[in-house]
Amino acid sequence: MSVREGWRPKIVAFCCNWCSYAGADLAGTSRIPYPASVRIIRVPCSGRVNPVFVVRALQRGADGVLVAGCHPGDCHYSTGNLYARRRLLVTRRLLAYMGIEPERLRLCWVSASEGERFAKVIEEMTAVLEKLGPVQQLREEGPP
Amino acid sequence: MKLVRGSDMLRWLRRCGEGRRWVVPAKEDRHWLFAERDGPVVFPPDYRNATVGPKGWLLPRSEPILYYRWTGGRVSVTPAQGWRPQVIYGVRPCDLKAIALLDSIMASEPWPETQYLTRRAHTVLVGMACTAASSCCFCTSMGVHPAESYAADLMIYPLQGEEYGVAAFSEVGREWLAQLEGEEADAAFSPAVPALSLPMPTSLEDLPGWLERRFDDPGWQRLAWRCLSCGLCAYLCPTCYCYGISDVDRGGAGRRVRWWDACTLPDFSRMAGGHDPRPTTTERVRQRIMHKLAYHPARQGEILCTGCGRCIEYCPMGIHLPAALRLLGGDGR
Amino acid sequence: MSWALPAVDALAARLLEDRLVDAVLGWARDPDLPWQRYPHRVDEPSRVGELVWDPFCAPGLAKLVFRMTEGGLKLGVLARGCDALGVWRLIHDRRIARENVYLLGLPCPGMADGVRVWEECPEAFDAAGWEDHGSHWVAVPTGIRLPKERFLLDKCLQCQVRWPRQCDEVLAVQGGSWNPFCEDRYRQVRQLEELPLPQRFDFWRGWFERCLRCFACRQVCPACNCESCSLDQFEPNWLEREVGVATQFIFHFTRALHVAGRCVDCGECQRACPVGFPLGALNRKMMKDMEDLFGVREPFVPQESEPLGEFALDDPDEFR
Amino acid sequence: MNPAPLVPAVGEVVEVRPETASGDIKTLRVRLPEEDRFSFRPGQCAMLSVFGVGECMISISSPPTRPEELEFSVKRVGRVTAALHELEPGECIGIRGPYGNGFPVEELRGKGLLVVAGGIGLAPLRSLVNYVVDRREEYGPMRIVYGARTPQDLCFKEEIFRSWPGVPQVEVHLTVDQGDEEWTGPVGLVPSFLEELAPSPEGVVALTCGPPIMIKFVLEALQNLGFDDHQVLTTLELKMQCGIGKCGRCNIGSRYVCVDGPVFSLKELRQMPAEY
Repeated sequence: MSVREGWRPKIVAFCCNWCSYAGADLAGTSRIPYPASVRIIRVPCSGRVNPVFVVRALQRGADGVLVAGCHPGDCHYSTGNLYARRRLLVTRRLLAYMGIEPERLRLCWVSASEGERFAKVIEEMTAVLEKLGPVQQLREEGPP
Repeated sequence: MKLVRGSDMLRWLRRCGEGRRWVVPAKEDRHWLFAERDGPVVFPPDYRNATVGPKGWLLPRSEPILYYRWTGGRVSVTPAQGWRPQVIYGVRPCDLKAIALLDSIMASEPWPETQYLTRRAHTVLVGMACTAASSCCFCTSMGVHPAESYAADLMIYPLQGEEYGVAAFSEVGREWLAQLEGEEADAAFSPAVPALSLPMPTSLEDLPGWLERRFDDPGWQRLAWRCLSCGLCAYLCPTCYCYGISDVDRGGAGRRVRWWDACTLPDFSRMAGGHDPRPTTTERVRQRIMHKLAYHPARQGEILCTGCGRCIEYCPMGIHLPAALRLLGGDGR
Repeated sequence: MSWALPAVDALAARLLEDRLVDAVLGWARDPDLPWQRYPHRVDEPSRVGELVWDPFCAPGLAKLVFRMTEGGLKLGVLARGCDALGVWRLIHDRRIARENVYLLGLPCPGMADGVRVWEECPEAFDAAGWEDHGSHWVAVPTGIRLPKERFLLDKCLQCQVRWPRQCDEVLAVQGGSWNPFCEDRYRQVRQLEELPLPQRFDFWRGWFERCLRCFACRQVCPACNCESCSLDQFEPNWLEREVGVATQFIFHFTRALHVAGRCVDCGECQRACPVGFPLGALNRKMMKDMEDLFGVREPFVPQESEPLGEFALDDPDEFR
Repeated sequence: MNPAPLVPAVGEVVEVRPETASGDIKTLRVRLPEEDRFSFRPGQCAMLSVFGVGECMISISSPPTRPEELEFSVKRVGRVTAALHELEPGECIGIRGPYGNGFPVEELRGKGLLVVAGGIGLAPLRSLVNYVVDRREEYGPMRIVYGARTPQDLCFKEEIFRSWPGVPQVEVHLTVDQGDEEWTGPVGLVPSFLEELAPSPEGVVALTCGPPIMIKFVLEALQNLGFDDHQVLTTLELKMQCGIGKCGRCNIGSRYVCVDGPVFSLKELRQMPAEY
C-alpha cells in the first residue's frame, strides 16, 4: 500500500486527568502550535490505560498511541503512573515481538504546567510516525 | 472408473479446475490442514487426514452476512456475496459424509441457508479413498465407509504405486472425467480398516432411543466434570455447524457476521436475562453428544458423527464419543 | 529411576484412609484407547488401583482443581512440577484455599506423546511398568526402549519445571528439574526477537490464520482463572467474534499480557492447541521480559505479588 | 424462497409506546415497505435488529388481521432490547420472519379459549386475542386471565381494561401480585387465581405464556382443573441467533423452538427433556 497523498499520522493520546490533560490544555490556551493529528482521550490516570486500548486504537485507525501521565512522584493516586510504566513497557515490547513497530506506542510524563513539552512530544511523535507510515498490519478490509 | 498415472491425474485435474480456487491438504509445521494452494498435489505416505478438515471452506470460521451503512438516519443494507468457485481436493470419506450431512442441514426447510448452498454449488469436491487409517479413526462404527464417495463429485482411489482409479459421482464429475484420457476399467481397491472399532452398546438404529433413555444418567456427570468448556471438539468436528451472529460496527457502518459457535462454550445458550438451560458442563457435553447421536437422527434420520476421530485425538481432557458410550453403558469409570 | 506406581497408589490410599483428603486427583487409563490417560478422581482407598502413573499421563491437572475444590472438597493432587506450580498459581490468585489441597509431588521424567507411540510402537503398551533411563523410557518387563528425543510431548521437551516444588510431600525418588532437551528456555524467543520486524509479523500472521480460536489454550490455563474473561465480554466487545488478523492479534496479544508474570510455564496451552500455535513463544517472551526489565528471578514461580502488580522507582524508561 | 434468509428487511418505527410505569416494557409499532410485508399467524415471532448492535427474537403482538403495521412488545433485558427501547418514531429497524409455528388458529376454530398470561407473556397471546376479536363469530367464548407484579406492570392497559371487556363473549380477569391504593381487583398469583376461577375444560383450549415459573404452576393448575394435556398450549422462549433452525442453540431435545415452536402442547412438552 502506498501512502496516500496528504496522509498525516493520527495519534490517539490518553491523557491523565490531573496533569497531562491540563498540560495539553495549556498548550492550546498558550497557542503553542503542534500537529493537529492528535485526538485526546481523557483518562483518570495513566494507570487506567489497558494495553488492549492501544491495540484497539491501532486497529481502528490510529497510527500511534501516546499515553501521558504525571511525572513519577506526582501521581494523583501516588503510584498509578508507575504501574502504567511497567505495564506499557511490557506492552511495547510485546507489540514489537509480534511485529508492530514499538515506536507507535509512547509513554511520557507531562505536568499541568508543561504545555510546551506536550506540544514537543506530539511533534516528535508525528515525525516518527510520518517515517513509519500508516499501520498496515491490523487494518481490516472494508465492504467490497 | 478410469485408471490413470498420478502425474497425468494432477495435470488433468489442474486443467479442469482452471479458474477455481484450489483448496488442498497442506502440512504446515507438523499439522495438516486444508489451505489454498495453486493446484492439486500428491500426498506423502504419512498423510491420513487433516487436523482441521475442509469444513471452514464451506462454512467459514466467520463471514459477513450483510453490510450496512447509516446515512442521515436511514440505513442501507447489502447482502454479502461470500463465495468463489473452488475445488476442494483430497477430502476423506468421513469428511465427505460430513459435508453431505451439512448439505442436508443447510438445505432443510422451511428456511434453506442460501449463503451456504450457493458456496456449496460452486464447489467441486474431489474425494480420496483411505488407504491408511490413523489411530483414532472409527468411521465404520458410525456406518461410514472409507472408500465411499458421499458428497464427492469425483473420487480418487490410490491403487498400486503411481496408479490411481478415478470415478465420477455427479454431473460435474462426469464432465470432468470425460476429459480424462485413460482406460475404463474395474480395479479392486482395498480400503483402510479403521483403527478403532467401538464397542457399541446397541445398533446404530437404536442408538438415539438408547441415549434418550439415558438423558438423566449420572454417567454424563462422570464424563463432563473434566470438560474445560472450550470449543475445540466442535471446531474440529466436521459435522458441527452451530453458529452465532453479531454486528461488527465501525461507526455508522459495519457488517453483520456469522461465526462458528460451540455448544460447549459457557455462553452458548445463556439468555440476555441470565437464564441458561444448560448451565454446567454436564448439560453442555450432553447436548453436544445427544445432538449428534439422538436429536439429529430424530430430526433428519442420520447420525451426526462420521467417525473421523478428531475429538478423540485432540480433546485435551480425553472426553470423546467412545468414553461417553461406555460411561452411559453402566461401567462406573 | 522407576515410575513407582505402587508407591503412588499407597500414598493415595494413605491420604484417603487417614482422612487427610476427601478425594485424590490423578490419571486413569482409557479402557478404549490404550495410549490415553485422562484426569481421574478417586474417592475411596479401595479404588486407588484405578490410578496410573506412567509416561502417558499427559493432561495437566491444575485447572481442574479449581472447580473441584470450590465446594470445599479437600483434594489430594498427584502433582508434577507443572501441576504443582499451576495449583500454586490458583492458590495465590485466591481460587483455591491452601488447606483444601494436599500436593503429592511426583518428580517427572517427561511425558510421551501417546498417539505417536501407539502408531510407531504399539507393543510398548503391553508394559507392566516403566523405568526412566534419562534419555529413554524403558518398559518393564518387555525391555522396550522409547527414546525421549522422538516421543516427548512438546510441552515436556521444553519443560524446565520437572521437579515438583512447594508440595506437601514428594515421592522419594531421585530426579531433578534439569531437562537435557531444553538447555535454554528462551531459545525460540531469542530467535524471533532477532528477526526483522516485518518477518516477525508474518510469522504470527501465519499462525493467526491457523488458530481456530477455540479457547482451549485459555480454558486449560491455570493462570486464566478469571470469573469472567474480558475477551468474552460484549460490552465493551474487546474481542469481536469475527475472525481476522486484527482480532486474532488482539486475542493472542491480550492472552499473553494477561498471563504476563503469572504464567507458570506448564505448557498446557501448547499441549491443548490442536493446530500447534506457539503459545509458549508468547508466554516465554513475557517471562523473559520480566527477567530482563524487572529482574524477576524465576518468573514462572507464583509469588504472593506479581511483577505487573508492583513497580520499582528505577524501572527502565525506554519509550523514546 | 427468500434469497438470503438471514438478511432482514428494513422497516420504520411508527410509534414507541411505554407499556409499564417503569418503562421496562415498550411496544414498537413498525411499518414495513409493501414488498417486504409478510403474512403470519398469531404466536409467530420475528427477528428484530438494530444495525450495529444486533438482533433478537420478539413475538409479534399485533394480529394478522391488521397487516399494515406490526407491533412488538419488548422487555428490556439486554443490549439489543435496550437499543430497541431507544428507537424513536421515524427510525429504521431490521425485521426478518415470520418464524415459528404460531398458534393453530384453524384447529382452535369453534372452541372456547382460555388465555392465561403473566407480565410480558401476554404479548404473543395478544396477537391471538385480537385475531379472535376480529373474527369473533368463528370462535367460542374467550376468557382472559392475566396477571402482573403490580397494577403498573400490566401491559396493554387500553385493551385489557376497555376494549376487550366490551367484546361479546370475552371475559377479562385481572390479578396482581401486589396491589396499590387504586387497585380494587383481586390480588394473588396467576395460578391460584386461575384455580379460584375454576374454568371448565369442556370444549376449551387453554393457552399460556409467562415467566417459566408461572408457566410451571399454571400447567399444574390446569391439570387440577381437569384439562387434558392436548388441551393446553404454551409458548416458550430460548436463546436464538438464526431463527431458521440452523444455528443449533434453541433446541429442547430434538425440537427447535424457532421452527418447531415456540408453541407446544403440554402433550408434546411432556415428551421433551426438561432442558428449557
